[in-house]
Amino acid sequence: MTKLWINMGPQHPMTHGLWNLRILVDGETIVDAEPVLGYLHRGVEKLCERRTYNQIIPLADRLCYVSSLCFAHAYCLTVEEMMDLEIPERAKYLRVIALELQRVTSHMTWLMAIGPDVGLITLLLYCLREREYFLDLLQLQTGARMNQNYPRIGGVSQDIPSNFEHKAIKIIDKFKVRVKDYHKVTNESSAFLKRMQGVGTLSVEDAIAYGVTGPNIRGSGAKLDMREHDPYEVYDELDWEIQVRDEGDSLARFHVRMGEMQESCKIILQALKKMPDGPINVKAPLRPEGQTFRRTEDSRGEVSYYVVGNGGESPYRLKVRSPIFCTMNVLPKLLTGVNVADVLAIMGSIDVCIGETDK
Amino acid sequence: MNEEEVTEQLKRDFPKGVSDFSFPRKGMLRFSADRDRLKDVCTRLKDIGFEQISLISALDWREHFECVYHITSYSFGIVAEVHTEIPLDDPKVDSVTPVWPGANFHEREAYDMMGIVFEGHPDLRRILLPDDFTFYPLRKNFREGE
Amino acid sequence: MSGLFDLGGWSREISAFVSDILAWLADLFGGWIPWFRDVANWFRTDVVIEFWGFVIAVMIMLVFAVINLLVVLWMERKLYGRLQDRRGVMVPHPWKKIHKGTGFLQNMADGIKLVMKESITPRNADKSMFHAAPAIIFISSVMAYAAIPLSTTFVLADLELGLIFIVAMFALSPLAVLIAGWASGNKYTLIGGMRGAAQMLAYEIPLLLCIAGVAIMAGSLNPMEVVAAQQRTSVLGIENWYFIPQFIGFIVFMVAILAELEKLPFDIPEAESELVEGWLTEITDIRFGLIFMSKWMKGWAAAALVVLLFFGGWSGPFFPQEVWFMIKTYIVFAFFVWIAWILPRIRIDQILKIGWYELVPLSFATILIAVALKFLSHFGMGWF
Amino acid sequence: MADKSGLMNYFLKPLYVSMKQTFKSLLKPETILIPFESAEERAALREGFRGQHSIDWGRCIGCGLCSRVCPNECITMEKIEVESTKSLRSTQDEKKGVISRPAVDIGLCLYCGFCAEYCPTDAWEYTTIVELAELKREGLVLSAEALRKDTEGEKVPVANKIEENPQLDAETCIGCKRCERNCPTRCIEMVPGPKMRKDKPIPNPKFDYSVCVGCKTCVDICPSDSLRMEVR
Repeated sequence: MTKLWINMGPQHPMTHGLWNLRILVDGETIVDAEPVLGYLHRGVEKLCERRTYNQIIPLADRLCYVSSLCFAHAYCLTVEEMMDLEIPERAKYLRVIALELQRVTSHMTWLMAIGPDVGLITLLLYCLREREYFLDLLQLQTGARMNQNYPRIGGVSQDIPSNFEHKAIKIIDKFKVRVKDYHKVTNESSAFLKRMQGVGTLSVEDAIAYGVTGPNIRGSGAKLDMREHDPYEVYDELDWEIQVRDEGDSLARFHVRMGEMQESCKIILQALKKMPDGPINVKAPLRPEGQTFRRTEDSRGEVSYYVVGNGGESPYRLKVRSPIFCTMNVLPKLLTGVNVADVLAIMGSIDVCIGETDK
Repeated sequence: MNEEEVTEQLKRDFPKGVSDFSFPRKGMLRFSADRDRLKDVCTRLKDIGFEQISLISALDWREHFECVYHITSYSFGIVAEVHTEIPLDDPKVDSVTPVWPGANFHEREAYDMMGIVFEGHPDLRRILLPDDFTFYPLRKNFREGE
Repeated sequence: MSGLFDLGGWSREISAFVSDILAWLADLFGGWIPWFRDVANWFRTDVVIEFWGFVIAVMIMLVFAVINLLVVLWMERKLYGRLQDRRGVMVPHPWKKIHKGTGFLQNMADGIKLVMKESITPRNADKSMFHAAPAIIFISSVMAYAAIPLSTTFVLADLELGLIFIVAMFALSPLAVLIAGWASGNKYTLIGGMRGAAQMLAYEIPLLLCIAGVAIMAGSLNPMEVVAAQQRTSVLGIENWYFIPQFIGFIVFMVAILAELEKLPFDIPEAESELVEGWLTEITDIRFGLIFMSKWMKGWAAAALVVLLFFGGWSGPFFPQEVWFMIKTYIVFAFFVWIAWILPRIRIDQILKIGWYELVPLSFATILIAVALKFLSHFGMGWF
Repeated sequence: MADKSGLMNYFLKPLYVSMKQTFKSLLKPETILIPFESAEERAALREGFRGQHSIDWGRCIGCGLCSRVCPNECITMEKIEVESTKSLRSTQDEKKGVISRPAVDIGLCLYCGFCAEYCPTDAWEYTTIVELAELKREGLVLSAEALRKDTEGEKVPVANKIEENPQLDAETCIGCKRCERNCPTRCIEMVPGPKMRKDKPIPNPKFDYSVCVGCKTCVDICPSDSLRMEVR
C-alpha cells in the first residue's frame, strides 16, 4: 500500500495549540513523524532585550498560558541569583503556594485535554469544574486567574488574604473526593486502559539523551525533579514525594501527573501551616550585571533561563529553555510504529503547550 | 565526581583548548572551550557522565558570537556551562547532535535565530521561523524592516 | 391494552373521505361535462383509496419520524449536559427573551443554520458520488422506520421479514460511508471511510446472529410475532421478555448496535480527535445536516429494535401500546447516551478484535441457547 | 497494573460515576448562570481581582509614572483644562489650569498591575468590574474622565517606588527651568549653578529627593539632555 503523509495540524483537534505534526502512515501504522513548529512564535527573546527587568515578568507569564506563574517565577529566580538577592522567608512560602496551585491547574488542564483526545469529552467538563476552584484560589492570592504577574524580582507582589487558608483547605478537601471519581472514569475502566496502556513506551536512556524532562521522564522511571535535584525556594523544607513510574508508557505518565496533583495539594497545606510572618518583598537593583543559569521544575518539565545582563535596564540576552520544545525532539522516535489513534494517547500524555514551545 | 574533579579530568585530557574554569555556585561549572575542540570536549563530558544537554544558547557579543552549552549530569548533580567563541565572519561550529540527540532542536533554533551553522547536524533547517526568511532576528545588528 | 393509533385504518378513512369530497366535487360539475362522472367513479374505486391511504400513512410516519428526531436530539443534548454537570441546551423562548429555557427549539435553529451554510464541494471530489452519499444514508435510515411497529396497529408495513428489512437498511450505511470517504478526495475521509467499512463488517455479523437467536425463540422474523411471542408467560411467571433467556445475546446486541450507530465508544470512523471529522470532514451544509439527522433517526430505530427484540415491545399494563413503546425506546436511547458520553473511544484494531474475537463467538452461544430452549420446550420442560 | 479485560469491566465504574453525577446535577448543576443567578460565593472570591481601573483624582498628581512603567504602553496622559486647581492635588502647570490624568486603552492593557504598584500616591486602583466587552475597538479606549473617581481622601505622602532619581550634569544645563515648571511634585528648586552666562550664574535644578517620585518627566523634557536617572 502506498504511504501517505498526513498533516495533523495546524488546524486539527489533536493539536492543543497551533502546531503541525506530519505523520507518514502505512495503512494505520505510522512510519515516520515530524513536528513542525513556529506557528506561535512571538519572538519573546528579542522582546525581552527591549524591556526592563520588571516588565519582562508579565511577558514571561505569557510564555505558557497554562502554567504562567512557573515561567515568571523561574525568570525572577534567575535574575535574583544574578543580583545575589536573598528574598524574605514569607515570600518564599507564598511563591511555593502559588507555584503548586499553578501546577494543579496546569495538570487539570492536561487531564481535561486528554479526555477529548481519547474520546472522553465528559472528563473535560469534570476537570474544568475543579480547575475553576483552584483558579479561584489563585485569583484570591495573585489577583488574576490566568496571567498573574505575581512574582517580583525580590519577592511577590501581594500577600494572601486572611481567609485564604480556610478556603484552600475547603477546596482541597473537595478536590480529593473528586479525584476518586476521575480515577473511576479513567484508569479504573478498562476501556481507558486499553487506549493508554503499553502505548508510547519511552526508555530512560532515550528520555535523558533526547532531553525529555519533568513528568514525562518520571513516567519512564527516572527519579528526577528539579525541586529535589536543584532545590529552590523552600521545597527542601517541605515533606513531599517525587512521583515515579517505571513503565514509561502513556499510562505511567498519566499516573505520575495524577499523583503530582495530590502531592501539590499536600505541599500547599504544609506551606500554609509553616509560613512565617514577615515582609514579602525586598528591594532589587535595577541594573544588574552578570550571567546566570537557573533550573526550575515547571508542570511540564525543566524550565531554565539563561540571563546575561550587562548593566543596562534590559537584559543583554535572555534564553528560555522550554520543556516541551525539547520533548518534541523525541517525537519521531516515540511515534514510529504506533497506530494513528495512539498519537492522541501519546501526545495527550506528553502534555503539549505550544505557547512555551514556540516562544 | 564533583566540580573540581571534573575540572581536573578535563584539564588532564585537554592540555590545550579548555580554559577559564570557574564555579559560579554549587553544582555549576563554567569554562570556555575552543571552537575546534568543542566536540571532543563534549564527547569526553558525555563519557564522564553528563547525560543530558539542557540548553544551547547563542549570543551576539558584537565582536564575536558565542555559543553557551549547558550540559547536565544528573548523577553528579552538576551543570557544566561551556562557552565557545565563534568569529563573526565564519559562524560555524561542530554539531553536538551526534553526542546528544537532544541537541537537535536547540541547534536548529540557534541557527534559526542567530545564523550559526552547526557542521555535522543531520537536518539543519529553520525551526521557528518560516523557511524563506533571509535574516537572523536575534543578531544585534538586526533592525525591524530589514 | 390495544393500540391508540390505527395507522392503516385511519389513513384509509382519511383517503376515503378525501376521495368522497373529490368525487362529490366531480359529481357537482358532472352535469355539464359528461366524463367528470367517470372521474368521480374512478375516485371511488378501491385502488385510488388504497393509494391515497398509503401516501397519507407514509406522511404520518414521516411526521412522526421528524418529531421523534427532535425529541431524541433534545433528550440526548439535555441528558449529556446534565451528565457533564452542565445545564445542556438552554435557548431563549422564541419571542420572550428569558435566559432559562428548555432549549427544545435549539435543534430547529441548528437545522436552519445548516440549511443556510455554504455548500462546498471539494475540487478533487468525485462529484456525483459525493452528493449521493448523504442521500443514501438519509433514505436508508428513514426507510428503516417503515418496518418498525409502534403497536399492533401503528405500523406502516407489516412485513414477514421485518427484522431483516430493518437490519438491511442499517447495513446500507457502510456503503454510503465508503462512498463518502472515497469520493471526498481527502486523506482523513479516506481513512475514516475505510475504518467505517471495516468496523461495520465486523459488527454486522453478531447483530444478525443475535436476531437469529431471537427469531429462533419466537419462530418468526416478523416484529409483530416476536412481540407476541414475548407476551406469553414464561416459567418465571412473568411475561417472557427475551432479555432474560437471551441475556448474552442482549449484551452482544447492545454492543453491536452501538458500533453500528457509530456511537462514542465505537465512533472511530469519525474519531474527531484523530481524523478531524472522519468521513464527514468535507461534507458541509444541509448534507451534513441530513447525515446528522439520520444518525439520530437510526439511533431511535436501534433503540426500537432493542425494545422489540428484548423488552417485549409495547406490552405493558394501563397505558396504550404506543405510550409503552415510546417510554421503553426512550429509556434504551438514554442508556445509549449514557454509555456514549462516559467511555473513551476504542482503537480500530481493538474494536475489530472485540467484534471478531468476542462478539461473534458469544453470538453463536446465543443461538445455541435459543436452540436448546426451543428443543427442551418440545418435551414440555422448556422456558415457554 | 494488569489489563483487567472482560466485557463488563469496560464500563461499570464510569457508568456509576456518571449516573451519580447526572442525578446530582439534575437537582443542582454546579454551573451558575452569571449574571442571572446570584453568585455570592464567587463574588467573594473575586476580592483582590484586577478588573477595570479607577483613578482617584484627589490623589493623582499627574506624574505619568504609570505610563512609563506600563509594559504595553497602553496608558496615555490626557491634558485636561480645569477651572480651579485648588482642590486638585497637584499639576504640572497650575497657572494654565491644565492637569494631566491617565487614560487607558483596555484593549491593550494586560492587567499586570504595575501602574498601581508604582503609583507614588496610590491613586490607581483596580475595581472588580469584569464585564468590559465592547462592540467596537474605540469603545475600549477609556478616557481619563471615564476612569475618574473623586474622593476627598487624606493626602498620602508621595513615595518613590521606582527607586531612581534624576541626576544633573551641570556642565550642559542651560537653566531653562522647564524641569521646575513641569515637575508634578514641586521637588525642584532652581539654584545658581557653577557655570556663568553674561556674568550671571546659570540656574541649575536642585532636587528634593524626599519628594521626588522618579517619574522621569524632567529627564524627558530637558532640552539639553543634562539629566539622567540613577539608582539612589
